[in-house]
Amino acid sequence: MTATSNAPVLAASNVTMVFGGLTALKDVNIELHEGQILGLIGPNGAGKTTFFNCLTGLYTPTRGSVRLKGRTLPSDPAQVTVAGVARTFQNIRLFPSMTALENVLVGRHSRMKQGPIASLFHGPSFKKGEADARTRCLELLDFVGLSGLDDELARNLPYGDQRRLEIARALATDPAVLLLDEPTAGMNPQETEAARQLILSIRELGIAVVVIEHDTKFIFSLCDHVSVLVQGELLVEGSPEVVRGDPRVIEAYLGKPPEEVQAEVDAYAAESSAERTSIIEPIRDRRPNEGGQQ
Amino acid sequence: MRNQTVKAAVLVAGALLLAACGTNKEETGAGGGNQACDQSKGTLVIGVIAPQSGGLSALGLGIKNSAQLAADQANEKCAVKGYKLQVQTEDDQATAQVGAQAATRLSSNANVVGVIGTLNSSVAQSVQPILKGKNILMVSPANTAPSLTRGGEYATAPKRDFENYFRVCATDDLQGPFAAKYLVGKAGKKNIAIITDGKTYGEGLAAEFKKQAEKDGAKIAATAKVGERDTDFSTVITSIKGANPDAVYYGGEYPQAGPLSKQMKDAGLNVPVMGGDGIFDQKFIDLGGKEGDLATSVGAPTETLPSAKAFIDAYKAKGFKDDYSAYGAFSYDAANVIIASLGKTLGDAGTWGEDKRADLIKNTQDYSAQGATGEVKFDKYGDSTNKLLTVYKVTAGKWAADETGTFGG
Amino acid sequence: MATLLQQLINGLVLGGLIALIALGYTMVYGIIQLINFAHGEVFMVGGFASLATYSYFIPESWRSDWWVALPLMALGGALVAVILAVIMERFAYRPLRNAPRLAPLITALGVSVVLKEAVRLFYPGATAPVPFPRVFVDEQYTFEIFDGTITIGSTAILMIAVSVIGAVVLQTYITKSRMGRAMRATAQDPDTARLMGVNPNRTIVLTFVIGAALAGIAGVLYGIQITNVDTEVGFLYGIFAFTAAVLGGVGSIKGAVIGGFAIGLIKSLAGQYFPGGTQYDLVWIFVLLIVVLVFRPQGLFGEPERVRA
Amino acid sequence: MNIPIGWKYLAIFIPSVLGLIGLLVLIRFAWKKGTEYVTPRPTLSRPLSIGGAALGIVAALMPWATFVLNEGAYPDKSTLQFFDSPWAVSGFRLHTLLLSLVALAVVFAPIRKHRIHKALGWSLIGIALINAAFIAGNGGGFGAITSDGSSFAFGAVIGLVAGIALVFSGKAGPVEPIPHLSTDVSRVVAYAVLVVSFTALLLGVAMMLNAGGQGGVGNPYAGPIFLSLLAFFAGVLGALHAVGVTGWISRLSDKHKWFSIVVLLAVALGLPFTEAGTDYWMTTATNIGVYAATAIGLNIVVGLAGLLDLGYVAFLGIGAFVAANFSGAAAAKMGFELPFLVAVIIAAIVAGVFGAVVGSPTLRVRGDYLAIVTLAFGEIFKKSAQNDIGGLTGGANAIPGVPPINWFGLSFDKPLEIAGVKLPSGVMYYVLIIVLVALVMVVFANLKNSRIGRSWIAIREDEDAARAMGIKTGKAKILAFLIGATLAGVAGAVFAHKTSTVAYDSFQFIESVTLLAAVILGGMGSIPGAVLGAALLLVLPEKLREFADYRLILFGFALILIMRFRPQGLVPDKHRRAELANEGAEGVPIEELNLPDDTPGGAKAQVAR
Repeated sequence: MTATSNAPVLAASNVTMVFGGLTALKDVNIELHEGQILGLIGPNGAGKTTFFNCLTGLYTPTRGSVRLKGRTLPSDPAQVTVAGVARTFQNIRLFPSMTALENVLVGRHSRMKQGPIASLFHGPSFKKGEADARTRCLELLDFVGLSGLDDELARNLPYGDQRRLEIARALATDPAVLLLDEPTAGMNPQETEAARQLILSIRELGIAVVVIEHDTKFIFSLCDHVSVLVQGELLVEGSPEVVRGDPRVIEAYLGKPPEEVQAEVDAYAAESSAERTSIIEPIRDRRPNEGGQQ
Repeated sequence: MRNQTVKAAVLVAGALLLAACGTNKEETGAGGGNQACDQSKGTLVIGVIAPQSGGLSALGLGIKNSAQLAADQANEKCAVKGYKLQVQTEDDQATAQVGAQAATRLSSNANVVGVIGTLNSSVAQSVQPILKGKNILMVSPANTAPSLTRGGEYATAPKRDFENYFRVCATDDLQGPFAAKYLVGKAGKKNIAIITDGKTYGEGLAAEFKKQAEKDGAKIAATAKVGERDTDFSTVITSIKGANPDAVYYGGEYPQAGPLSKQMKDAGLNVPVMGGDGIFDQKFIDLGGKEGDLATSVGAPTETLPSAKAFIDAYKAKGFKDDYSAYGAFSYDAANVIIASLGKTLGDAGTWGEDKRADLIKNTQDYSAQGATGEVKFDKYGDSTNKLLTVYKVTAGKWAADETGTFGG
Repeated sequence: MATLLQQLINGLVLGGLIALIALGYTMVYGIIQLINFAHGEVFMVGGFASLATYSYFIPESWRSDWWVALPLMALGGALVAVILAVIMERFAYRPLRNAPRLAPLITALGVSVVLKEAVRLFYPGATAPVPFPRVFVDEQYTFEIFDGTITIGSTAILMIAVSVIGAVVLQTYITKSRMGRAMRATAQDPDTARLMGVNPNRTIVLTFVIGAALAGIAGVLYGIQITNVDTEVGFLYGIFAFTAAVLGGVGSIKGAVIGGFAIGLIKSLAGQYFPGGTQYDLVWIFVLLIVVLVFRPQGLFGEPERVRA
Repeated sequence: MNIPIGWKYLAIFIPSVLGLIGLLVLIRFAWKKGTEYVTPRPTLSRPLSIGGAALGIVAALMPWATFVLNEGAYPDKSTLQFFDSPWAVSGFRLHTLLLSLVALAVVFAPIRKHRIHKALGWSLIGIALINAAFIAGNGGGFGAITSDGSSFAFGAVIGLVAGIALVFSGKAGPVEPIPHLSTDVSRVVAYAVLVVSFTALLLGVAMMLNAGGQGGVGNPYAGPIFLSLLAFFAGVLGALHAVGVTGWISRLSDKHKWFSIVVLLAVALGLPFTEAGTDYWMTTATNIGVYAATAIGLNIVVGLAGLLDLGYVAFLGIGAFVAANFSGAAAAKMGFELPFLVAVIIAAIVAGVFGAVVGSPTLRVRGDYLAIVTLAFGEIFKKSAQNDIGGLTGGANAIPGVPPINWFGLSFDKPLEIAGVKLPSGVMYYVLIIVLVALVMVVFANLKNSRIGRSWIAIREDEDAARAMGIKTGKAKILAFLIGATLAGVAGAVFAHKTSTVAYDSFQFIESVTLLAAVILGGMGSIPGAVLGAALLLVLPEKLREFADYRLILFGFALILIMRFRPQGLVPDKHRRAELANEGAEGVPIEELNLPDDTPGGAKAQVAR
């Protein structure tokens, strides 16, 4: 790797987003370096999702810019992915009727070259490209811990595996930055821990990771750097220890002493995961969530 | 275990063997109709290709029933020695492609002697070559496009492409001009608007009408087209109303013509609508055809000819559910052409076969008799020599014959 | 000038009819994002049902008084349309509410074919257009202006009046009544609406019912204006009405009405003044539709769609 | 005051509808109770099956109709009393006999019987109901199938009872798994099995096509004969499935894919040599081929990319009109004739360009609005063609007289003689269309299993997620339209020459619906599905002429019911088949379990684990 550690992979500078008269984001600055895990937390309506959408090309910031390796991000999600920012979705958005392997192969789309003509004739170079892609995707399935499940339909996978598959699919785009939108939502403690390990090993690959989470415990135990968004503004940022101890965070976001919050968070996680595993519906029944924040 | 399987197999085989050597006693029963005639040689089929569903089914059903009537009468009179005649009707849904499929179905049955149809000239175009390929006689009761018999250059260089094709009705190039002569000459309309429905029949008829009307000194004040499925004609009516026409000639069929006439009156354009045999149906009046509207139809008025009277009485006696409509009498004549020519071809002891088809066509060419629509006879192109046409007028809620004559050019 | 005015009147009359049908499309689409292809056929069935009411259910002595016969016919038409809509919603669409997007669309197509064919097969004489009595004051009012005359019929006036009144009543109902609020809530977010105590199923059925009743009434008005009904009209007016709904912005009552009048006016003006005349009026309508969709996908009065995260 | 007639009809109509519903509910109730009774009693299985089979044999030997119907004697001597012809059984009565004998034999054979008996039983029920309905319907009531005083005919009734008994014998006791036969057989055996089974398929198809002749006056009972044969074949297939043979053959053919394709092609080309090798069936088969090729194209748009196209037949029309104009027909705009292959390429390109144009609003327009845009395009095409736009379509006069394809002096519409075997006319078109359909299938399969095909499916499944994976969705969707339209254009060129008249009215909205129905019936995204769908939609109306008028309404019901109960179609593609393999414990496909939103959470949770 040639990039030096002080040149950020992803840099958002003075990102401001105004909807009508409402300012959703105000002068948000973030820097992300290679191999870094950045946690993004904040209460409901703080603008996390809006910011996330700015990073994925769904929104173009009203002011300010997002740069990937020094270049301004394009304003089209597909091109953002091609440029090197991959994402997962808060409410899993897999391709339910495709197999696990095919899902990952779709992620490989932008790194493959075969055009319509090659696809029509299935020539030797097509076959080679296809075989290479399969090998790579099988490796990725292996990497996220889904080996042997490649021929399973995505909709038939258990909830936790669907989350992993989504990460494998995102990794297949060879991203420089991986954005994870509430990766542990609905998981039980074991699954959460496995997710944490997985994210740590993604970092080992030299990929920078941004995690949005409600689960503060998860964030504080995982991230190198945590940013707190409150009412569209960056309130505090720094190492987990710094953020956790900052009185403004406790007041604005947590509203209670840290220990108490921690207990509540744990209870919530246990309760909600128990509840959710019992009423999991096949994913195609799930309506895409309109606003994102609830 | 194995032993049991063998046993089971033997059981099945034995039972089947028994079944195979059953007796050959034949069923007997009522079916078959009049036993006075010898029908030992089997059944010959007269095919009918006409719309049996959709907007034009009223006309198509009339064609079918009238052909059935002719066949039933022939069976009673032993018109074809040794054979029973049956009518097989195929629905062409008034589209060319379905018509072609129907023709193929009929043509692959060796017992089909001839085909009556079609109603639409556009369908006839796709049926003609298929039947010609098998040398099957085709007699149309209703095709009015001149090109079907005399080729694309019918006016200047007529050429017959289909020797197997005949028709018992008059073509557009007679009917259109005849209507023009009446409307311009007798009714004295000099400022005429033309509306067409964009289909083969209507467009052809209106084109022929226009030529003659202009020759006779009338002005074509406006032309407009309506869609096949349109029901609201207010736009079209307004667009021609500006030209203040004193009559409207409609090239098309009754499902649109009736409402058109009514809506014209509503819109303050109270002038007569005239059309061809496609609007000559009681339904035209039910749907809004107003007093004074006109239609031409081929042949003398059915009610005045004795042969036609016989047809109508027989039709009514049969108790068909549907009316015989505009083409019933023609269909009846067409069926009789086929039956009589077949009878002549087979004689007293002939046997039907592929080799008889050429003779059948030749005998049809030479056919001459008095039918329900007047004299039925063909010229060298297969067109009817009967050029008699009648103008009908809506009077007291019914079509009444107004003038009968021939078009002399 | 007279021609232009007359065409404008023609357009408004047609537009009124289209608007009435478009209301049903717009409401159903607004609430469950379903293009109910069958809605055009419901309109057609409404026309036939009201004709049946007249010919088979109203005693002959009542038929001559339009103030007796017409409301009864409208009732009959609307009733049958409503029953159909309820059956259709319950047995065809509701089971598919969570199915892939294509499934209910194809079902709607199937329903529309079934309705049309059922009428064609089982209504006496419906293989061709069936005459419809003009059960209303049958007057044509003619005015002399500038260079000619313009004519407007009593039934045409009724058509415009009913569509405008219908739209106003509907708009008031939806903004003011409790059920109307429930409807809007369900359209925005069915899950949240359910949490707030709204029964989404009942709300959706109600939407279908209102749409169908309007379509049924449109059927009667069509009958007395055109003086015949035909199984083909459902498809044609269905397309017009849906186009109107999309043009005006799906989900918007105001949009559907203005879209309806716009389509009516374009149809009659294009028929008169555009190249190709009435043969290509459909083309112009669709060109307009595509242009609107490309430059303003939410339609003229629709809310812009929120971007999904 | 007279009560208008409508009220009287209503007074009859409402009670009869309620009565009918009541009857159905009653039957359903009885069926359910019966099932509940026999399921825990495996000992009942044997007596029920023996009794059912015996009754079936009796039914086969009994007369089925009490008198000769008006349209002629019901086929297979079913009016003859038993003592007149004790063993004269043929046709559907022979099938009944065969099914019953097999059922009886199975009782004593050492194999798992439940599924076999169920299949045979349903087949018997089918045959009995079909024939009973026709005889009673044509004969004017139940007297025709029971007794009219002088003669009796209880065949159908007994057959029905026999079938029900067999089905219930299959229900008594636990559900047995289908045996899994090993595909580890030598190549020779595998090839032989494949050849035999595909040949059997060919003969079966030929038999079905010919069952009862072509209908019409000569064969008034073609419909019931065909349906009975269908029920018989269904029973046979069901029984074979129950012993694991069909699954085995299907796995064998998967294993020897190329050999299977070659044999299948050979078998398809063998159809003209069978009894179905008539002009008529060749024409019908060619029409099926044209529709199938077009439907496969549509399948790319609808099945893979998930975009509803309601004006698709326009591309077929564009292809046809282009080919007609370059065919040298008298009415053609171009005064010269191009070789067929060149014309095909031009037709494909022109159709493809139009496809891309029509698809272009997808860049901005949401999915369901696109349906309206495509519908609009279909209507615009029809209007333009009807008005002879640019003198290219012949307007109302159409373009008649398109000459048949002629290669090396071989005119495609003439009969052919190969090695002394006379082949019907139109056979060359049949061969051409088989080759074309095979090619189109290869195109479809190759695209589907490629980067592009995956991107289409991804768009269908979740467009936002697809975009987030770097797929340029707009481009991909336009490409789908372009390729689909191109395929339709090619099919249109063949259509033009085969039909010889190209008229605007062959390309109406209802044809687009037919194509869509073919895709949906067969299974969206499935390769053989579109062909099967097209075949069914064209063959069934030909065979069931009695219901010609009801064709479209049945069609509409089919669309509704398929979407409701079997959205994956008759031949689901691989992914959807995988779903089916995950059947619940009671053999209920997952699809059906999670339908109503008011289902208690239990069932869903169970399915989703």
